[in-house]
Amino acid sequence: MFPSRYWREIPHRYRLEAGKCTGCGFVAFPRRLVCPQCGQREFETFKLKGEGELLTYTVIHVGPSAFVDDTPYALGIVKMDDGVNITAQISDIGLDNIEVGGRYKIEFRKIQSDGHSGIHAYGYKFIPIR
Amino acid sequence: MFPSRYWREIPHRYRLEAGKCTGCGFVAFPRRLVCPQCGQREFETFKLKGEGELLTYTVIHVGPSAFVDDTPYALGIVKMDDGVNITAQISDIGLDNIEVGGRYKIEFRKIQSDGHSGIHAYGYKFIPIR
Amino acid sequence: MRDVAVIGVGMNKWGELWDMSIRDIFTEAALKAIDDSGVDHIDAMYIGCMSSGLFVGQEHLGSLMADYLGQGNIPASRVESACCSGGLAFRSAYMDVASGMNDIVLAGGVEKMTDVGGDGATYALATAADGEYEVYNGATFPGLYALMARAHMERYGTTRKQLAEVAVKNHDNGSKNPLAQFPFKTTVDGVINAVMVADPLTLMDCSPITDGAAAVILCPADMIGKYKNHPAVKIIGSGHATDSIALHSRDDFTSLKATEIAGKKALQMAGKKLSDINLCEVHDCFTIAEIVVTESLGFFEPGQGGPAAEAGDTRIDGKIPINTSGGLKSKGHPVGATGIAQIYEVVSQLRGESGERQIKNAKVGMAQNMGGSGGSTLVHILEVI
Amino acid sequence: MRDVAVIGVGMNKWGELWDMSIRDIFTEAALKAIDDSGVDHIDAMYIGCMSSGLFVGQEHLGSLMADYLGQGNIPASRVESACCSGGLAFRSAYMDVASGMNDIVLAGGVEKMTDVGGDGATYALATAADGEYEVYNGATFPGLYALMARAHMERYGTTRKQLAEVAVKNHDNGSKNPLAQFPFKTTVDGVINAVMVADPLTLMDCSPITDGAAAVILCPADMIGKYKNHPAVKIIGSGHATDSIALHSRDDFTSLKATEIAGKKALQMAGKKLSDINLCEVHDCFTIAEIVVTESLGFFEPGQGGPAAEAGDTRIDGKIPINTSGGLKSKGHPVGATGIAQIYEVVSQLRGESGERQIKNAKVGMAQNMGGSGGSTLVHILEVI
Ligand SMILES: [Zn+2]
Ligand SMILES: [Zn+2]
Repeated sequence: MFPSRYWREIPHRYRLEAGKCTGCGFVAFPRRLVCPQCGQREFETFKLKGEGELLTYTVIHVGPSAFVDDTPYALGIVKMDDGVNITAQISDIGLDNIEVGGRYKIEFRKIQSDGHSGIHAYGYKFIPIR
Repeated sequence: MFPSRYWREIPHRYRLEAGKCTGCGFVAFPRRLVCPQCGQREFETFKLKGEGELLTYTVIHVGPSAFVDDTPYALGIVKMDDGVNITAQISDIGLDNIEVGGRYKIEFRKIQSDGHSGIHAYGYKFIPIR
Repeated sequence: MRDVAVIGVGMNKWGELWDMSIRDIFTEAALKAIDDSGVDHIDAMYIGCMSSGLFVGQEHLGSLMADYLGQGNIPASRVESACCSGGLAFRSAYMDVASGMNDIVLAGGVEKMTDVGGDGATYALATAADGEYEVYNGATFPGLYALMARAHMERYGTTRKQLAEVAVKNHDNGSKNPLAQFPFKTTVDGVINAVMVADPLTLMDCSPITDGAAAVILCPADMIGKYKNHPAVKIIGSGHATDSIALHSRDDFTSLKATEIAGKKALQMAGKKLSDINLCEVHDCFTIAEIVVTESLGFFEPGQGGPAAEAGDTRIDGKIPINTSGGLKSKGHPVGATGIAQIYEVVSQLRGESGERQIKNAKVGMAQNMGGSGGSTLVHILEVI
Repeated sequence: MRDVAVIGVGMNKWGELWDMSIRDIFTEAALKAIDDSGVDHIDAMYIGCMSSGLFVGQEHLGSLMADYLGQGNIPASRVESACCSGGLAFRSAYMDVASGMNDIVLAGGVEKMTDVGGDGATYALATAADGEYEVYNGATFPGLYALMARAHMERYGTTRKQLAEVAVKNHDNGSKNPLAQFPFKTTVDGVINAVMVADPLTLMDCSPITDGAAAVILCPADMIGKYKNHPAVKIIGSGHATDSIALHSRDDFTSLKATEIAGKKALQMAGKKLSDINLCEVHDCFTIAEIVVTESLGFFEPGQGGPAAEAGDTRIDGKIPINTSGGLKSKGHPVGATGIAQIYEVVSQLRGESGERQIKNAKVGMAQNMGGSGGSTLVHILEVI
């Protein structure tokens, strides 16, 4: 893991801060310097509400070393009600109960443990809304 | 360090095996598939005698992590009497006594220790001929 | 732009090449291409390689490979676009010759993937995806393609069996390719019951980890008279397009926009219709990829790629033979080399030199090479003259 | 080949850009170049980057940067030739436009080097040398250039003071460059008495570790009428050559053959003599490099590079101004970006927009960008029209 890189992404990962284009309303997560939709370069900080619908998912049985203790784990793409898609792990639900179209919210969780020193890295996961 | 890569280079590093072009006599260290001098592709195994003259050298004060315990260490290029140049560390001589033009022979030595497991990697160093 | 022809192709036997360094693997294939073409020198060289930095701790392959190929001080460039680095090398060489800068240009691809362990390879390959917003959260490449597979199944009713048919067909073809890494045959049950990697994809839906290289020689079409070892093959279309690096940033996970655009560009440039294409090599890094790609190129309607694979339409004797070489699945997938090996197959087929897997009357062939989860794609069309 | 012009240049302030990701660093410079040119879109893009794989764990920059630049599904390629990846991106974009494939093409370079620590950076940079036969035995980049320095001193009597003069001059120039990472001035004593890195080179003989990017916009010369924000600058010469990756494989350690060949090719293509060149940006990754390069390009006789530096011949007001930008030494050296930043400087000077460091009557400028210990080199010549 790269410490300064981790630190740099905290506003996105810890606080779900996106950017909303002041020109056309396009929501960029992470924030961008230029809007891919209208070409404008001004964005206002926009905190994602963090709820949405599962578009697709998989259960990963063979994972990278940072996730090897977590396998099998579910990974999905949720279309946020705010209009942006996010990839994250799906948690707090039986792997057999996940269904495309289900409603999920984002929660702050531990994502991975790094190497021998076991430093934890945090971020968001999808949790089912019941 | 990459174990299979290390293993693959053993004939060069442990036994100083070069290739001699059967077309023009060009000595390739490491061995090559095609002669850069005449374009032929047949080489016979040729063991370097391992003696030659120092063409240039430096003393490295800031080294990579694998060599950090060795700094300052001398590194040089020796023109082997067999007609090929080699880069290696210069050992068994005071750093102030190294001179361009000096005669050196190759000896098999420990080159570096890798990471936490401390596996040793071996190869050749230049030793002064007195 | 000058017309450009491919006058030589070379490739080595792919697999776990323990006793060969990356420099030897590349050089071996490059020498085969040079021999095949009959040229006595090359003027410039392009090398596709995804990540020799992470796989073997060596960048600067332009200098290294020009050195070990013994071609003097020629211009030599390394290009990278993840798993379509080879296709990019081919396009770069094509533009070089087309521009008039150089005449005899080698386009090669190489990857040495087995010097690191499986985990190192997983890490290196994942750098083709969005490091911060996919990989950080646990995404793997099989995982990303599994997300596409699930979306495709939900939307079109694509079945587990249809995915498996792709692997069965490609191993059938690969069993006739003496250079393939895994020339064994398999069955639908064999694919479905293999170890699960990322649901619904099993190990047998995935292309393997491979060491290997391939190379081709290009020259201006008006110089081919000098090199007539084989029927001459012209490059008539080249398309290159990108898409968002993160799968989730796309509107649709069941099609591949970069492939769609690159395919259309290549056809337009070639002045051909899809029905003129006699064979196509596609980037089947996973079985679902072949299904989606054949749809995005337009060979089948959206959702019809699975049924077509099941019906045998993509077999060597089918309506449109796909991956006669065995594809990435059976032939192997040394990522930087794959795009050039596709050109190798298309040229061999167009020349009528593909032996047991030769298709009949091959006049026009296509190759589609893709990076990451579809974030970049190269499509080329070649015609025998 | 079509004639090609540079119609826009952009670069950000270089340094340790802790709060910026590689995608933002590149995008910022690219947007500046687009604004400078006045184009409303780009057709294709080339990105020079040495090792985003090792520096930030991210390959596939073509897809990533096209995505974040918001230019749709354009063809976008990453090219690599170690520390001359930027020069290679420029040449690739040039050939693309010259061939007729695309009209408005962006050539950019980027490196994000400070996400890893010093040791990680040393490892990544060393992948530009021969991993098995140089780095394995303890070679570092300062070490390789120190080997050249010693050879040059032994053969020609080049002095420690002459090396230092290069750093003093480049920091003088850099102090007038608002985008430079280290715009402070230094002295001969300051250089000689700095911490020893690889004898005879001290820390002040070495270019730094830098985050940064630069970008330029190319178009066919017959389209420049549409974009007249600035005087138009034409690309009149391009040379590219390689040499052995290992320093020890060369016949001579006191000259750089790839630079010699690339320089001659570029001059020949441009139809110019060396005396026509009004300024030159060279690859001063170490002070000795500037001395050897100015000799290998032919500005000075072999062995006269040191005395010339001492005499002030290479200062802004000297016979041939070298590195008016401050060079890699003072401006910084984000390896993939350096070659494009050289073009930025040459274009700015030819346009007469270099402010405090502007030289008089600059009509023709040259840029020399080098990879590894000289295993690859790009030379470009530009002329204001
Ligand atoms: Zn907008
Ligand atoms: Zn020979």
